[in-house]
Amino acid sequence: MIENKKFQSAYNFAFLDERTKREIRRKILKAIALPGYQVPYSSPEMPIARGWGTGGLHVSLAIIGRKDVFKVIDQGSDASVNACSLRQFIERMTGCRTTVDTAEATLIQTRHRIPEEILTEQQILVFQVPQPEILRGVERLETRTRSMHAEADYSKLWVSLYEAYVRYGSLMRGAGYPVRVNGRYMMSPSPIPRWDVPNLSDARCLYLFGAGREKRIYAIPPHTVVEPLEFEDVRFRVEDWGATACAYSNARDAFLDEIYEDDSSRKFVVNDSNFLDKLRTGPRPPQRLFRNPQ
Amino acid sequence: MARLLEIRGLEKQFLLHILNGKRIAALHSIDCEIEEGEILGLTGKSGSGKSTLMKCLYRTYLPTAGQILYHSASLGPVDLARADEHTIIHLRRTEITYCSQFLQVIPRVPALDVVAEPMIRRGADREAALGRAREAFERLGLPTELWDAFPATFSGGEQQRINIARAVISGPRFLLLDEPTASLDAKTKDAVIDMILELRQSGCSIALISHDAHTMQRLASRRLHLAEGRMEEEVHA
Amino acid sequence: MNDMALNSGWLLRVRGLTKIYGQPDGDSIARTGPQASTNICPVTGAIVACAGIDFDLYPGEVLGVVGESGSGKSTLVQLLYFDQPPTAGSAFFTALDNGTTDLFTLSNQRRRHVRNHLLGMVYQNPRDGLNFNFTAGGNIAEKLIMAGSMNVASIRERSSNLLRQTEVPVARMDQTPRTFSGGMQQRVQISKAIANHPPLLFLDEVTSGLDVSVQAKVLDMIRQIQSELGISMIVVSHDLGVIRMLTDRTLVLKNGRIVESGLTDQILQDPQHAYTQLLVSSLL
Amino acid sequence: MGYVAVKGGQEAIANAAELVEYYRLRAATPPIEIEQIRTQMRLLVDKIMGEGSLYAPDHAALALKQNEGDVFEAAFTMRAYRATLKREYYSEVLVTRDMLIRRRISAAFRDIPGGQILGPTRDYTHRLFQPELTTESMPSIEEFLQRIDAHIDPAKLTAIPKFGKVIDVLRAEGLLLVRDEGDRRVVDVTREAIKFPAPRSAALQMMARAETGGLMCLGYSTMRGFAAGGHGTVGELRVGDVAVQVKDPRGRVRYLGRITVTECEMVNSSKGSGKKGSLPLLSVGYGLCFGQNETKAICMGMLDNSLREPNEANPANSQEFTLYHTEGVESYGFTNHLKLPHYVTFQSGLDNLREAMQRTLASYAGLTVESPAK
Repeated sequence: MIENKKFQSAYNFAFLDERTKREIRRKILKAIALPGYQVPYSSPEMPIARGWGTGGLHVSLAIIGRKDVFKVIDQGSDASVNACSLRQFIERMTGCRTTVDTAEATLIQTRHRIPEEILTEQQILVFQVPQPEILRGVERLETRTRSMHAEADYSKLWVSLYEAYVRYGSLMRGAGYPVRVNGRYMMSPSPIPRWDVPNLSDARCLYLFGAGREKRIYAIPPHTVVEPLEFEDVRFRVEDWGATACAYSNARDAFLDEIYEDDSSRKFVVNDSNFLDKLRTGPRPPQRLFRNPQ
Repeated sequence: MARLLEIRGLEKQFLLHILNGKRIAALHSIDCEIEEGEILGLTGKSGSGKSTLMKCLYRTYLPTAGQILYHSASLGPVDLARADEHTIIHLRRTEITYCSQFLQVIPRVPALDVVAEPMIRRGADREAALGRAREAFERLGLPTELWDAFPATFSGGEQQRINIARAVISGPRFLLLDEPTASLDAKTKDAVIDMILELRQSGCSIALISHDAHTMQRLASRRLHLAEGRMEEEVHA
Repeated sequence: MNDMALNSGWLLRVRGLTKIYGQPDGDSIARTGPQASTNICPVTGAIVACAGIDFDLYPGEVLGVVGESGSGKSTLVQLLYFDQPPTAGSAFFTALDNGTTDLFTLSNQRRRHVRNHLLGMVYQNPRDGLNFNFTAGGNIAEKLIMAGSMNVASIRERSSNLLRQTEVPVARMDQTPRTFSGGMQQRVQISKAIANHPPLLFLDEVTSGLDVSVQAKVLDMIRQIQSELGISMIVVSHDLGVIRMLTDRTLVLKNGRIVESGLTDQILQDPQHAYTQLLVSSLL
Repeated sequence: MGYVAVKGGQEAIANAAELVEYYRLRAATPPIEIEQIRTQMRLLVDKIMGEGSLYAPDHAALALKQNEGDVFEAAFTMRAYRATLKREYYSEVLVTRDMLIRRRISAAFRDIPGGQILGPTRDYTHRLFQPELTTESMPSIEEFLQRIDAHIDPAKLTAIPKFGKVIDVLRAEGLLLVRDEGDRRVVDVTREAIKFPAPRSAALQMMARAETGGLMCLGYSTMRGFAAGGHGTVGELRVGDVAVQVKDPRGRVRYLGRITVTECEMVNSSKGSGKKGSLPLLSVGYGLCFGQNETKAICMGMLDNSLREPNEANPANSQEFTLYHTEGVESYGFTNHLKLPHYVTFQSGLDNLREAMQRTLASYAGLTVESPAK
């Protein structure tokens, strides 16, 4: 018979062993030194599945310290199931304090959103990235995309934007809008909505991106210029809800979710759950807003 | 009169590898000169070497020995027998024109464009060149419905008029004329002869082959007779 | 036509250009060539696609390269267009650093710059020169974007002009060339190749896959573009008719070597080399 | 407010976890013991150890039990656990020539030096249901075991024969292609991301960890004309135990224990070296995996051959295609992530589509469409 203790083992602080953490930290430093460049890293298996945020988790666990205050959002919400599962895991593996308050958190892991509230020099935002390669849509082979990045050969990406415009009258890129970082690398900002893209540029906080399945880490350091791809005469635009306001806060100028009730009626609600809470209970938190060109 | 061309000891042999190295001697020690503004008529039976000499002057044939000293307006003296190909191309585009009785053009270019092309190549304005081409067609009596048609479909006489017009309006300094009037009626023949004389007036030198006595009579200021690849006598008109 | 340029010297100077596939030894070049009637080294099996190719191309000049298949003529332009690296040799191009830099020593990035700005290539198979996942206009846009055009309206205007110039109906600009006839695909390829006004254009057997009637149309167009833009061209063809119509000067290749070069009419009417005589006699 | 309920997620997760546990147990049958799984589900345990890339039969059995027999989940649990373990040593090279052999066959020759040893296999068993197993009992099992014991000659148990390899015969005759392997670095794919072209060591590691079914799919494709090389022949297939040894810090080689592995040498004809006059020598593709998993070892051997002849046109000739897409834990995870909410990304795309639709409609007959959002 096997002994039950065989399955008991103590985990290191933040789950990853120290050597793995060191490796990931080295790759993070390299990523910060080369803004927008995808750095390959070991990407060990995690107890959560590939595609469920392993890359973000690697980055978060490699840099988290005992004093950090942690926040996880998924699709803008602290309470969605995957955010809960990740938060619980990090809590168990670190004992760190967690929060839903954007301003209070020192480390925020996110899937598909940047918080509406301005992030500061004291904060790091870690993105979970499903597909780090912005060129994948125009070139399926990794060997080619790597040399395209090396040679700054982005014409195929531009042509794909041009073709979308020709066919549909707009650039037709939804989430994951391609951006150029620091005038050099084209980068996928992870599938954040276009609404969030302007917030990548000249930010006060550090942005880190982890793509677990594809084993890549990349970064946007504070105060880096990040430009969405656009033509001189066909400009980047963020999502536009016109005069629609949030059903709960009556607020505009925030990313809105479209919600269907059981009776099929529809309403719009501010997506960022903590931002919505703050709108309903106190003064509007500081926010950076982008206006579409006329 | 200044000298345009001096030919010294010109030889041409064809070495036919595909006929087991057979050699055919086509020209033997040709010596002659052409002065500026002169029309030199070449006479002789078929196969006497007239066309071979013309092609050697144009470098379509590579001379086997001898010298063809051409006094170029832009490059000074050039030995056409040995000059590098870029120099020959340059001279063909700017000074020397060859006009044969056969037309070789790309099938789908309209007659006016075929004629205007060398003039445009020499830097003329497109409209001006087309104007000159129309003028030439009128003088040569080419029916207007053919002006925009494709010369590949034309009769022999029509094609020949295209060739003459093309050569004349390009304004050559030295013109090689191979049977310019062979398939033309008397009226057109005279029009051609008039145009060539006008060209000569403007200072152009011409080497001419023609089996037509009338053409030779009216045009050649001097004649050179060839027989079996040798120069026999000079006949002054 | 710019005669001053013609007099001022060469545009492209190629020296000792050599491409060998496989594993040659020191004597593989000596064991191959026209005198051996093969380009395959009998000892090592290496294929000497071309060796010791020297020539100068002048501005505005159209150079023909003729030879049977396997003579190395396509390899020659593929090497110059960076489609594959040469085994040896150099090429200088006055459009780049005034002709002081050997093209084959450039970094990948600079090579792409040269390809995009200074060279054009039209392949025998339109699939090699066009991306069939993009529209005809998109294919041209790619070239224009690579050269820095970032304005959709001007990209579209320039693309339509190019298509018009190459007689492709502008109405089909936003369709993929997949659905076009072979002749039309070839004309789109030519539009793309000349989009950035390259001073030098390579044409590799561009009419070989086309019907005779379509061939004539494409050849006309090439000639017209040449005389209007004064582009220098290297025209590779096994078809002496194409060479006669398009070129001023011709190189004759056999088993990877130049056996004869000269004015095109001289090559066709007074060929000197036994091989050229054979080639010409089979045409006439 | 439905799905985005701000405080509901935590509770839902807990309930879901409890509910799935309930589904495992609700029939209230006697619990399956770990040891039973490890011994009676031997081949499944072997497969999970291979795909989980951790040689730990008890852990594999537990993983199977807690995941209700889901092989993907079980391998995944093994990998996640494995990632927490320290790598103190890399083992010395396994000497499979010294394998304690249970099964050893060659399809290339009728007989081989040392003989064909069929060993434990169902290859030649008719695939008919065995209803007697539904009433299997301890007495029936004991009776079976006594019968087997009676056949065993104790003297033979002490003699451990060693066998030469079948490919040694071919090599001695000069029939094997010596490939220029180029990149001979030994990398650890669990410590650094694979880069292409990958050294052979990385490709073999990836395949040893790959999902068996995926590997089989691509291995099979090579035989159906989707890769150069064709059918191939099992030069030798061995199943048995090998010693695992490591060097201690003082450099002494220490014996850690034995593991069961399956090893396969697939023999294919090649195009030769490409040199003039070269022969189409035989190329050997190598497969090795944990436990007894012959399908996997064979497919790995086939793919080792095809991957060394790169050709993007065929999945099985492309390292990128083969190695990325047979990685079971990754493909399983990403496929299942489609269940996660995507309403923000979806909204972002919807916005474009609606605008485009409006423009299109407006271009017909000057209509405008009222957008509820505006």
